[in-house]
Amino acid sequence: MIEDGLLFEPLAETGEDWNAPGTAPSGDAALYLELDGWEGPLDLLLDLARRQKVDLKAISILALVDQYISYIERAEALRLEIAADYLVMAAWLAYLKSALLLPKEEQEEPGPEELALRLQLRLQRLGAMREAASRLLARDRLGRDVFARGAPEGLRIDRKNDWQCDWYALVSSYAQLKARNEPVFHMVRERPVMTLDSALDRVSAMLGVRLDWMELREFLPRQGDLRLQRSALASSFVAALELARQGRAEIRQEEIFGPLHLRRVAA
Amino acid sequence: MTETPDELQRAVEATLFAAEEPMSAEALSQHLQGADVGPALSALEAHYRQRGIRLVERGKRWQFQTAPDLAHLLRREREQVRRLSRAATEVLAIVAYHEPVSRAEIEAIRGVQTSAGTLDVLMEAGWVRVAGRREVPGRPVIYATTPEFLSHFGLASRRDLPGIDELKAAGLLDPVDDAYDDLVTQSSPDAEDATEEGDELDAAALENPEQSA
Amino acid sequence: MTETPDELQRAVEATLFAAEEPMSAEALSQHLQGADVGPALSALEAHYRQRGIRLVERGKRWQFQTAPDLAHLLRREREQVRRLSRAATEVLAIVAYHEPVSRAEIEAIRGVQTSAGTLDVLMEAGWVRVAGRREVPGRPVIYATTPEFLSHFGLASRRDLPGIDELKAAGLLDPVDDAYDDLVTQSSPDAEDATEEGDELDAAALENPEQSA
Repeated sequence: MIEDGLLFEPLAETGEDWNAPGTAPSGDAALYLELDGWEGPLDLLLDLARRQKVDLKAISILALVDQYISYIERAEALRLEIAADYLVMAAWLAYLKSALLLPKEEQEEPGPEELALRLQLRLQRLGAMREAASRLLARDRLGRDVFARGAPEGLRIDRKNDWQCDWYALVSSYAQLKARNEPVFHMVRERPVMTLDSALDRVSAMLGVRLDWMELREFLPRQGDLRLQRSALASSFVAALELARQGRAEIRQEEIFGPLHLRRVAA
Repeated sequence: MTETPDELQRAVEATLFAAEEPMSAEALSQHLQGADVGPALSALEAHYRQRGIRLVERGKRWQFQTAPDLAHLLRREREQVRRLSRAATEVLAIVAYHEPVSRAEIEAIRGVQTSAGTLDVLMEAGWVRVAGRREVPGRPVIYATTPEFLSHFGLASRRDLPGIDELKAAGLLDPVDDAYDDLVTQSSPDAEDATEEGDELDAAALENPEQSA
Repeated sequence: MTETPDELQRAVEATLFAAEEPMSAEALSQHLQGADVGPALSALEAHYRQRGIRLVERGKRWQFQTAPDLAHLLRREREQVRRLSRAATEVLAIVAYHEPVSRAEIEAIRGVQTSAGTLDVLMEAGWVRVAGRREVPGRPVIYATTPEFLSHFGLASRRDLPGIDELKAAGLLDPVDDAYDDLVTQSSPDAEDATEEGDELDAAALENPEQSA
């Protein structure tokens, strides 16, 4: 297949038979317009190859190169922005041709045969897709050759909702609503407390009895509600601070968070 | 009915099928190079008489259409099971406990605006109906529950709805927030008096069904 | 051909006739209360084979359409079919025969950049869709054809693409690199045999061309 595929002999009769797609040769001025008509250099190459009127497998790469380069050279009015790709391809093909003509031992990797074969494979693939596209377009197409119903009634699906809710959801929702919307009363429970006044009385009375240091806790009631004891602690502490401020007592603490001691200031 | 349609029948059949509007015999004939389409139309009409589609003539114009006994196929209802949203459930509960009730009253009880769609859903479900208008300025529409509501929820009457005390006893008031509920529970005896005094007799009775029973 | 259609056939016939879009057997069945529509579809397909309209399956979806041999009678004055540029036609063919395929792969075959507009045109026509991304570096978007593509071009499935078996067998849907490697590693006469040996294998591979590549 490789040997079949690369006929290095240029085919004599292919020289003048490959003008632009579907146009008669009408002078070089037409050529630049024709480049617009190609879908890129590969497309042009494929078209030139087709004009060899042989199977793509049996294409002459050398002849193709000559045809391509000659075509590009004749397209004098090339618009550069369109032509750049074509010129790159032309340069590459010129390189390929010279490599193919060189003695084999002087060649680098990849060898020109490989490059030529790859080019041929690409052309085959593009050719296959071009062929497939035209066969696809020639099918019986809906809206051109075959037609759907012109005025279908249409199927309508009316969605109906089957709403679900159960007794529990209903009732608990009402309960939550009630709970949420009850007016909120802030009530402070009546709690056993020792007022600051009574703490002041109590602490100053006890200071009067004792002369040396006493721990604050010794001023507190020993029994009763825990909440009352806590209240008494707080009140007695504030009472002690008040007595110290008035100069009637001294406060001492050995360490942070240590026990708090106080004693009467001798008047 | 045995037939292989002839070419003219096939042509008429395809032309009428693809046509965007009914076609008269004349128009058909013109479309088909002046062919005499009468026999073809008759044959097709007969052929389709047993089928799911018919070839019919309406005002001298021919068209295919669905067989009348299958018209229901063109319109299908699809039931979709959907759970009522929380908002809709609340509104339903308010209507049930306080009916008849206006939208403004529902909003006052819920403490939030209620979209019209919510009441629509409840009416679509068949559980709530418009029960007239309240004879106050603006004559607002008032809503009430339906017999379907009672049967859906398995209630003989609205008096079967549990009262607020029963809800409490069942612990239905608890789950929101314990600390918050503690406060509510402690304050509720007073609160109920306060909120109920202005209510309609009906609603008040519902709150304590055991008293009214 | 003698037949009186049974009720299910009539229902399937009426439904597909009225439908605005092709319907899958599943959608039909769902529309007809879960009926097994397979036998009815086969019977209808056979019944209509001789007529001016056909029942055809396109990409697993069923539709009625006019018989192709009547095209000359039905062509309208206005062209309903979008005219595709040559580039768009080629890209469409490449997507159809190679799907799923990335833009880079399309460009490798065509040897030119594909303007974004070309794929847009095909997607707008509803024939090509984005079919995800290929899990390779860069995660390129890959494209595939749609059921509408099959419908439009009268293909029951992608296996009906003209010449796809031959192209597959000849290795013409494989990338150049693979084809080259095949040619180089195998002696050339065997290479052709090797690619032709398993038609079924190839057809299966078509479903997932990236696996076969």
